[in-house]
Amino acid sequence: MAACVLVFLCVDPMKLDVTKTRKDFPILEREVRPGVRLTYLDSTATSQKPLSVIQTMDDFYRMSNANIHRGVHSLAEESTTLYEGARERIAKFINSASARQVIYTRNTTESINLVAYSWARANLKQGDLVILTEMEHHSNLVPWHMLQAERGIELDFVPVTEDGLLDMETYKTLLSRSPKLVSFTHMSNVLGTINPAAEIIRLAHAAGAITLVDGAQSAPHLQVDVQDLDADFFAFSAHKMCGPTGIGVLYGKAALLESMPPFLGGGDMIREVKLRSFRANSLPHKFEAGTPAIAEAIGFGAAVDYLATLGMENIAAHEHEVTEYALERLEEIPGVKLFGPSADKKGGVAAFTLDGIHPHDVAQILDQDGIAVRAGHHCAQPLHEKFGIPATSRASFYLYNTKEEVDMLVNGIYKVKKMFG
Amino acid sequence: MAACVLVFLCVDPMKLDVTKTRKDFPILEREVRPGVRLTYLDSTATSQKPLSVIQTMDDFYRMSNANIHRGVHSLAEESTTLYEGARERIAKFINSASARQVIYTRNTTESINLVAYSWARANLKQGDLVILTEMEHHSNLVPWHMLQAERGIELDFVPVTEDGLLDMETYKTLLSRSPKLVSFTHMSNVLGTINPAAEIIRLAHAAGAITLVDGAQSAPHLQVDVQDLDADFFAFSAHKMCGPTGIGVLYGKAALLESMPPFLGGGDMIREVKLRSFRANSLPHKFEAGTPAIAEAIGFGAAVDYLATLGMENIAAHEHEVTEYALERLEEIPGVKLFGPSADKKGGVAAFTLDGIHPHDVAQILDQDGIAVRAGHHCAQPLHEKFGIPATSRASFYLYNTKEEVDMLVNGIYKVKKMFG
Amino acid sequence: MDDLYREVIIEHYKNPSHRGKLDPHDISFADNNPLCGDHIQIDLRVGADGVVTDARFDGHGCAISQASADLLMEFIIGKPLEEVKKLNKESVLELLGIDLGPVRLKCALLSLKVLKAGVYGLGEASDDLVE
Amino acid sequence: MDDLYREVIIEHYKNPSHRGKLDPHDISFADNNPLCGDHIQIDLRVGADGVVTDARFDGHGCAISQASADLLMEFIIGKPLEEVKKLNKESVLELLGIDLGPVRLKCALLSLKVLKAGVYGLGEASDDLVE
Ligand SMILES: Cc1ncc(COP(=O)(O)O)c(C=O)c1O
Ligand SMILES: Cc1ncc(COP(=O)(O)O)c(C=O)c1O
Repeated sequence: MAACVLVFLCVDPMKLDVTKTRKDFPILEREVRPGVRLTYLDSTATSQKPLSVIQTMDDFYRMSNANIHRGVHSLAEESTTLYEGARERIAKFINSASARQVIYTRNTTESINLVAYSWARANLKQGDLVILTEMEHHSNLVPWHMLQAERGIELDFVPVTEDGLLDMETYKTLLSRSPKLVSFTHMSNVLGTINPAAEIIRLAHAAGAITLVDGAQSAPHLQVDVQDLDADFFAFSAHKMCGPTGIGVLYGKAALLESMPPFLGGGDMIREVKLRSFRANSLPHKFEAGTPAIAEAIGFGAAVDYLATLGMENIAAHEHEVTEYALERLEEIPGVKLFGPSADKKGGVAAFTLDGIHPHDVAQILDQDGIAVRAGHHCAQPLHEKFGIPATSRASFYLYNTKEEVDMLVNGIYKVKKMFG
Repeated sequence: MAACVLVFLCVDPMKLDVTKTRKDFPILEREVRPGVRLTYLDSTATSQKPLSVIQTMDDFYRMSNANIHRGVHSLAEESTTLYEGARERIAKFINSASARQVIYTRNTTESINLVAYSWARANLKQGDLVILTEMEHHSNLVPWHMLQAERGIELDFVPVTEDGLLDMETYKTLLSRSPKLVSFTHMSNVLGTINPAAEIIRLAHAAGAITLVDGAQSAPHLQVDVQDLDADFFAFSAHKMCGPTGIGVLYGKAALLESMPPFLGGGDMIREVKLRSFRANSLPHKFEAGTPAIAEAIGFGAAVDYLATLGMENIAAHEHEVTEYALERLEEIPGVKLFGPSADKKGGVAAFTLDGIHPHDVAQILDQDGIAVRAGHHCAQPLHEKFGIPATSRASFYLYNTKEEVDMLVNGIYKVKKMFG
Repeated sequence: MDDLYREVIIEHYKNPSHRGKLDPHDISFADNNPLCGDHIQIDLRVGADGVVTDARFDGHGCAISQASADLLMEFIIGKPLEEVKKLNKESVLELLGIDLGPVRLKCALLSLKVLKAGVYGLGEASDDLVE
Repeated sequence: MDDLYREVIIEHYKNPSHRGKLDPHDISFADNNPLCGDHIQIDLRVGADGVVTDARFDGHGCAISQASADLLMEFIIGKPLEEVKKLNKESVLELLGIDLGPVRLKCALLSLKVLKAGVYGLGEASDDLVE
């Protein structure tokens, strides 16, 4: 890793060579319809995949595919080594103290549910308070709604201010009610807001609460250091960070994970099974029941390699440049209303409404020019309700996006306006 | 589908052209070490993947990758169509009445846990009886152990006879105790026994019980018709049937699935989310929280296409021929003890012990000749305990295996004996 | 684009002829499109002979969903409920005169789902109603 | 193959010199390899000075696990417990004189895990003990 960083420093510190980077992504060559090239501005929903990730999985199936852990033949040894090797690199990527604190799941959603089913059901009782925020994704709301219905826990919410920030004063007041858990998004998938995670966690710990960070949007875009954050749990998905679908991670502090009962029962998560009882395996296997997403874990390993080679600071800097430009240009368009804070407080997300035109129609008409943006509530209905709107259009930017693509978007929006004019 | 079957009937009824089939699997060309070609006899753990499946996923990532359902741009429409199209073909493959009864999960294990968490926790109370069998995989034991510990349900087990069959008389006696659920494996992954699933289900229904079929081993090898079986739930994994890792299915009767509470909470499984409550989506989405294993579902679709084109009867017939030959040849080796019924009552699995030599050593030494067999308890510890052994070696056969490979295995076992002689 | 945003669709979206509520009404039902949160409420008046005498929709949504709701209301007025029950995906696509992918199809069909759930007296507007 | 099944390993497997139980003993612990169900029990006698005076293993397993258990027992007799606590993966591989992939490594390390869990008085033989 150190060597790679050095190489990049020599080329151009803090700069991503985006023309070169784009070549790593075969799909960016694609024509959406004859003569119309893809302008992909939907990475917040899912990112595109570089060749190295696609090729790694392809190679696995062509060369090494076998079930892991329980086999002694060469392929089984190979696939086990690849699967566990990926875990170690993912652990390093987020600076986990050890690989066994990295639990493979399907996605961020399953990671959060794992905490809700295992840790929370073992530790929360009626009346216990869980603090969330108004900007949460449904994946960090519904698991707690379910627990509220089942267990009678209480939920309260850190409000979002008009400019899309968390109201930290109210948060401090809420903490005085001794919550058991504070679960919040590191970066909003609508507003783009990068929340002060370390500060939120420090205050939560001071109030005696455990913390869960929804890192679905931060892990792809920011340098994440779980030890520096002091996060108790940290959840993220491969598919949003150049990796395949079907694989995500729950990171947890070792003592917490060890104290938790298993979640799913089955093969691999056991140490011993009798007809009427079982003993659970040690970490990380305790939480990985059944044949895991082997090729996908290995692909995830290739994805973090790819990101680490580019350098997360460089990626963040590039995104910031594109986002700043996008916000500037979008603001100029009459009838466009942008949501979320200014560029210095947010990641590469621009959610907006266009007066009198529904976001679905905006997205559909942009698509005619090959511009892919998302329209809807982006799995954050309560946040949209807070702002009094049912839906927004959302353009999002990742390491392969350019200012020229922002210009395409802006021109497209003028077209939409004309059509509905 | 009908057309494909016709084509095959013209070529050669009931016969798989295995030389041709092998060419579809790139890994079978692989040398495990210089000069030593792979002899893969471990398909019961996981099957190899044909080119069409590998290519389908590769194409998806290069051409169509986008998140599904919530997007209106072209790629999102494409990936949604591919994802849902795969579901329809999988539904057809098992003859489900509708695609919405096919829930995507990670694997068989998660499918069974889904029933244990959602259906069982909503329907079983202390003292309620669940009937399993002594030949279950850990994935159909541990979820019920967990429920036993949490809820105080009772478990009882259909015994396995000396020759590896279910003791149906005892089963009938157990049924008189009014079980709420009968959950059993369609085909044993150790003994190879194909259980009389339709009969087991008929009797269970007559006793008022719901049924769950662990189809992890039957779906890859037999023509499965869930309506014909009258199964209430049927669970299986793609990776054992030419598909990718990271994707499986829970089939369920529509009325049951509709009556069940959601399992994992998050994006996509909701109809509407408020800050403090949610309404669940309709089937199948109710049970698919978060970004699913999109590429994997699409790869699974390609896998069932592949199997359907070959014809499940042809596959079963081919496997039967190889298995019969293998059992014959293995039986001749002094010191080999085979487990399970005769070839006419079982699928392509041959589990055995070799006098005085541990299965790990057998597998390891076979591996020197590129022969991949599995050694251990194969996630069926109680079954091994029943037979008074800690572990077996297991060779298993699928559509690409040949009698020549059986000969390799037999020669290899003689080598093992010599080394430990 | 011309296909998807035919003039008639933009016209019905901008100037719907059947937007509003009916008070009193015989049937009223509302539900959401879970994919985007779009919301539609439909109110009907039904004569003693089971024929729809008036119909209105309200709520918010995209041009496709609003235009199809407006066209649907126009279409069912004067039709017996038994006929309304038989409407399906194809009926709506015919009214719109366009072809749609799986996601936009949900927009187009929301009003029909809500209508049928209301007519059948169901608790929610599920997809099977329009298959 | 010659590497993995060196004569000394087959010899220790077939004719172990430290198989059995100790009664009485000062330390006794048993656990399984979760991957294959192999089981090892280890009994120790420890002098007042903290030196291992006798050691035996029992259970069942493959040649690698049994030979490494036998070699390990031989090795620790006469060593102080403080030194036993310091043994790790490398110590066992050195005793065996071979290199192993991740799955067979678990076989080789089972006896050391059980030994250390016993010496530390832990509830189970976990992987971190030998990392
Ligand atoms: C009979 C049986 N049931 C369940 C499973 C579990 O399947 P998976 O590991 O894909 O969840 C297996 C495979 O190992 C099996 O053979
Ligand atoms: C902030 C946030 N949390 C959670 C999720 C859920 O991620 P996944 O769908 O991969 O489980 C997403 C992505 O949609 C997200 O943006």
